[in-house]
Amino acid sequence: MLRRLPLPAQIDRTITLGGLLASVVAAPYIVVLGVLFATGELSAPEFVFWLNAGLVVGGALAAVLLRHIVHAALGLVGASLGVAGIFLLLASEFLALVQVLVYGGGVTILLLFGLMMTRATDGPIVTDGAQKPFAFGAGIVLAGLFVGAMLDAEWDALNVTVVGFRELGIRLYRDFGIPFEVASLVLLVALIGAITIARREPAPGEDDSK
Amino acid sequence: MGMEQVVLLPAIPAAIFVVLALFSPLLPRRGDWLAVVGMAVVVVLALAVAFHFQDFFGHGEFDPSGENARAFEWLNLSNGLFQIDLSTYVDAITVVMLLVVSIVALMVMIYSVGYMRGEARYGWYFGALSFFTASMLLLVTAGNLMVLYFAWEAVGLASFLLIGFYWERRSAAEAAKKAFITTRIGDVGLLIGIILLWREAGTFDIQQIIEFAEGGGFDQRYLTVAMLFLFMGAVGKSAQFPLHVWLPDAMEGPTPVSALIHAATMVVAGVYLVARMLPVFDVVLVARDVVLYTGLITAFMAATMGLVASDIKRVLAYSTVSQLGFMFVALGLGSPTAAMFHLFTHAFFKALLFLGSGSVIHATHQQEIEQLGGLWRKQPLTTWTFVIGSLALAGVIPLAGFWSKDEILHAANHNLPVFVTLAVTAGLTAIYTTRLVLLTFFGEPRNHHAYEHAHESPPIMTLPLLVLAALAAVAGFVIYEGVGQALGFAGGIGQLIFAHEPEVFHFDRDLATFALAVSLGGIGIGLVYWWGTAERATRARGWAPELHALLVNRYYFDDLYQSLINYVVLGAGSVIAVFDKRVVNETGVDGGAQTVGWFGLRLKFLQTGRIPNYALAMAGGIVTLSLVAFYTS
Amino acid sequence: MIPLENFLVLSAILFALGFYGVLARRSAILILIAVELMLAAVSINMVAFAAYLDPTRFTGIIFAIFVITVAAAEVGLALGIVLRLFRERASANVDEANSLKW
Amino acid sequence: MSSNDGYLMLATFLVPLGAAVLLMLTPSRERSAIIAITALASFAMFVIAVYLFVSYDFNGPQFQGVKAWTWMENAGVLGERGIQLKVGMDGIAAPMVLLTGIVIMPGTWVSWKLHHRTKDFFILLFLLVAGVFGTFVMLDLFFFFLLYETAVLPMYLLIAVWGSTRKEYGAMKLMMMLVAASILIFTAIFAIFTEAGLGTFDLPTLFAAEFDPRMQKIFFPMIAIGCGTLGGMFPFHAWSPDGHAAAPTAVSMLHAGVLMKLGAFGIIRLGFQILPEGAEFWAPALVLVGITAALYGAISALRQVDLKLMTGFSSVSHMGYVFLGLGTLNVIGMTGAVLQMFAHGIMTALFFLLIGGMYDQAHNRDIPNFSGMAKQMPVWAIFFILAGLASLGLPGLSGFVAELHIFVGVFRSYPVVGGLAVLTAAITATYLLRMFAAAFFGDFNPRWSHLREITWAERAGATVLAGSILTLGLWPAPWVDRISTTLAQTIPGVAL
Repeated sequence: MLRRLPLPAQIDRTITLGGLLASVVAAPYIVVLGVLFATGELSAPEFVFWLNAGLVVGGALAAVLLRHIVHAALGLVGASLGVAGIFLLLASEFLALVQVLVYGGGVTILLLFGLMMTRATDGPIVTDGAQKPFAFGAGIVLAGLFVGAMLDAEWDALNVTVVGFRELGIRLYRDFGIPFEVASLVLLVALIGAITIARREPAPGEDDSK
Repeated sequence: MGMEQVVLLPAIPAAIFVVLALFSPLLPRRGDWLAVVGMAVVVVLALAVAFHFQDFFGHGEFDPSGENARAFEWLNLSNGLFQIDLSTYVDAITVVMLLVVSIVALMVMIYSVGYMRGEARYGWYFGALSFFTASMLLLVTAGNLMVLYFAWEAVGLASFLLIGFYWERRSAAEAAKKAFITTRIGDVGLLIGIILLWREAGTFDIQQIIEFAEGGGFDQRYLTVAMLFLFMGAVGKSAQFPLHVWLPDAMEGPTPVSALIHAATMVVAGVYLVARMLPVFDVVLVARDVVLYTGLITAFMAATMGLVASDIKRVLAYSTVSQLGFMFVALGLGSPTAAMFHLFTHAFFKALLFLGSGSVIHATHQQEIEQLGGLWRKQPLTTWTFVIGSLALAGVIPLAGFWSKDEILHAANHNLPVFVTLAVTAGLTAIYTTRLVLLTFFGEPRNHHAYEHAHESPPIMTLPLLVLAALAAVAGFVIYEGVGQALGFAGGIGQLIFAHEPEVFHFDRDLATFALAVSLGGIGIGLVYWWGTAERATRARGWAPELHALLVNRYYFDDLYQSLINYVVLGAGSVIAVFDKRVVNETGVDGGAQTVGWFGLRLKFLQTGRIPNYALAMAGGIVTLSLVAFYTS
Repeated sequence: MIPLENFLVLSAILFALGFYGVLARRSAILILIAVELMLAAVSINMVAFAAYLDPTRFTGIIFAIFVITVAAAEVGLALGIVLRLFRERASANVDEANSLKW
Repeated sequence: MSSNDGYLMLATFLVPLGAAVLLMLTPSRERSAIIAITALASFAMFVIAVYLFVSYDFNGPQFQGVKAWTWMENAGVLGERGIQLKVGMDGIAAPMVLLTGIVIMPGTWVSWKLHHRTKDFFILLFLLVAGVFGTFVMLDLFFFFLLYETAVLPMYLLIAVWGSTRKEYGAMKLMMMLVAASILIFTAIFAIFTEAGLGTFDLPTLFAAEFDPRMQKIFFPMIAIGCGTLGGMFPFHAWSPDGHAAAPTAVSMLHAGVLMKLGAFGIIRLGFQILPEGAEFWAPALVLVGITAALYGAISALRQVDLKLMTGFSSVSHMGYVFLGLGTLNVIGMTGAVLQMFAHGIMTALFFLLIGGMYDQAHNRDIPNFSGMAKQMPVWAIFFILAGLASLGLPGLSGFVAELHIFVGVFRSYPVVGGLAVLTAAITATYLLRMFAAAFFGDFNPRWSHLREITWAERAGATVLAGSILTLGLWPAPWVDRISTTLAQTIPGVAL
């Protein structure tokens, strides 16, 4: 373990570790990318892609590997932002926007609320279960399979065209009107369900309506 | 009345049955008058049939087709592949049976008005009696084996209902059950026989089957088997060896029922069936021999059992079984004339005897002959009519039984062993008849309470006795050609009923003398042993106690059958029931469930209850499926 | 131009990471995070296909929108369950919730 | 029969379904409303069933009143006329529809005296009846199987909730065996669908389709065992006596009376009509199974003490006759088999109605405990004896007509087996008469002096059933004509 550096007391291990990771892993990666871009090896979109891909994979790694739950949640935020970037690259601004709003905003906040309410930071932090080795094996095999399958196939890909808000809106509200409404219903039901599940059960004899 | 309307005969009592069964409590006198009047109408119609029949019998050759054949299609499957017609057929045998059934039934119904007075279920009794008569009339007019079977089972049902009339008595319930099951075993054979005949001949019509058989359409062995099965039905219904056990027990029914069903009519259905099918039996002589020897064994055995029976009605029941054996012997010898003649006379004197015994029972409430005696002073009419009936049964000239028994002996003339057995049996008949009469009506009263109680029966009961006594006295004379002509027939009974060609009645003086001598000898022996206090008979019992026990226990047939049922049939039932419970259910079905349960117990450690484990299993499945999909595509 | 395969491989790696996370983590909230990663991977895949192969109808993008919607609903609901679980068991660890077996 | 009668066939299962929905909307405290709804619905079913039976014209085309509504076609593996809601009747379905109509009405009447969750009982009962009717009139394999299962599944709840004695065991055994059997049917149905390669579940089309003989030989036994389990076929009958014994009155009536016939009907529809060559190959096995079951059931019944168990084994025996008749492969025997399905249905329904009427008061069904019951309950005893006589094959009653056809049919092909079959009828007589003599006759056992005569609802129900027994027994021609013409038309090689 690293010895604690002489830093102000409020800066704790999180920042230390994050800074270390950024300087040890991310910085060389960005530097390499920057050099490649500068020398013309990478075009601009490629540069952006690799930048975002790094962010996504790094965030995801942090989310699934780090032992502290708050760190993992921050990893998810990073990965989500990366995904939003990827969406931008794929010419769908709206989706990128939604991704940032919903994940970066809503979901992460919700998760953190959950963390606070379950006081999960208290006590010993053992975040991984006994079946971790199996999980690792399964993940490796699946990744190998998928990557292999993706590379194996031949795609007659076209060029990316920008999908404007207008076209998207027309498609979403005209062709997918009913599914859209159903999705809203699903949200409503989930909302009510979450409240019902999470609410404190009235003690026997206590008035239900209170 | 034409032959087409002969179906009315069964229809009238059938309709009366329906009315009585449903509405008898609402009718005045519970509707007994309806049954009696209906029966009287049937008698009139039967006589009309007889006279009409004689009309076109007189015009020479009897032709069963044409006017006589009458059919209503009941079932027709695939254009005649399997067809059942409700057809009637009337010939001389039918006419004789019609007269016997309707007259005896009328007498019994009149008698019952007195005998059954005050019984609970009085209306139901007459309804059931009507039902029986209807079935019996249908049976004898049937032109089709399927209709015959129909009626055959219906009379069986009627017999079941009437034997079990006093069903509160355990013994009556058991007797009814025994009768039904025993005859049912015979009916299995009958149905198999009918179907076997149909299988080759393709029809149920009796005349067509006879033609087919006479034309050589059947394979000999096949036909033998079929006819033996058919005969099984007759054996069951007519209480022949080895299915005779039910008839003595059937005496649990009301006495008039015994007179009608278990003496005069239903039990002769077997005789009727064999007589009707005799042309087919003639094709396969083996089957006819079986008929002969069955009848012979039965006649002799039943007569010996009659010697020791102590219940007045049971003696008569054994006598019935024995006399039916005589009829089968005649049929086995190929003489329907003799058989039907004996059936005709027997019906009258046996009904008379049963009604007479009913009169005794009605008066004394006692049917053990050891408890009776001396009744001639109290019941003169009953006594003398009973004596006439007994003499007719014993075969004393000139009463009816003499003539018909003589005919049977005559038919057996050429077959010495059969003739000797018949003669011995005839002697035995005379002996037990004498014993019955002496112990019941003569000597000193043995049970004074019963004797004091005794009185002559009301006229409504004695009237049928008188009518039947008269018939029992004169019925034998129809054998004479002159009598036949006087009645309007071309000749005597020999010209009316015959197998191949009309028979002329032979009155063989030597044979008749011999037969008479046998009868009188039997009566003499009976008088010697049972006259007065019957000391000699009591002493005779000591000579051979084993033999006596054998006879009293009815050759242990009932015990044999009972143990057969207990150990074999019910044993098989138990074995299969246990097999079903243990092997099929507990091993096969529950065992399957338990095997699954066992594996569940052994494998339940897989069910940790922890979601991550389940998720891992799912993941394993996904990975495996992906691998498969990747490498097979 | 970036080849389509790049996106697909990225999505595959992201999915596998999420997959690993779901299996390896104990805390219900961490599992939820991993599930979100998997959903994001799927979204990338669909959007990539939509952009490259179906630029006129872009059904994949619509689907991605629905995926995000449903994911949001799911997170809400799942957190409700986690809260309930925590209240009953004083722990948000899924391997301590084993009342499926009794 | 005009094609508009198709709407009536639709009504046969829409009426009970509608009634079930109506009952769901009725508050369970409104007893009189529940009774009114069930009375009306069951009467409507009865009338429709009688009308459909009468109006089926046996000289006309084989399927009558055919009406079809497309549900799914030209999608995926489905081709033209892929899955349709198609109704129509042939001469085999006609008597079965009539049977269901006859049994459900008294079954409803006698259930009115239930006081435990009456409404729920009727909802499930009508669901079951809807399934039964639907299976009989359906001419589409998909819906045929769907409704077949609909008929089977409510049984579990009906027995487990409203049953008596070992009800959980009986219900569970019944359910497990029937569901396991359904797997076989399900497999066979998909094999038929795939092998036909027509992309349709339409039954008349499949009847006409040609199948590979080897495939037929493999899948016919699956159908025979699958459907035969529901039909109480030996040795898969184990659920039947226990299930019958545990079930409440109306359910026993419907189950033994109608549902078991559904099994035999399935064998005819799926086995004989679709896979005739397989049927031909396996027919001797059916004969063997049939005669074994007939003897086995009858001999087991000799030793049964519980009245319902005795009747249950008697059902096994009588259903054995059905399989025997089917195995003869000639028109007489097979007509007899269908007749027997009808005859046994009404007869056994009457049995269970009467046993239920007595059990509700005495809470005891063991024969040795009773004696002289005819004194206390004469009407009951008379009906019981009538049913017994029908069961033992007395001419003039329904059982004889059916058994005669079967015997004759068997004798044409297998004379020795025929002899055994006739003998079985004598054994049947033995156990029934032993029961009559023991329970109904003899001295009255005063222990039962509190028993009352069966209720008027039960008397009315028994009268309906007894009337049917007599009608079929005395005038079987309408049944025979319908059944035999259809059989001769549809099953190749059966005409003679």
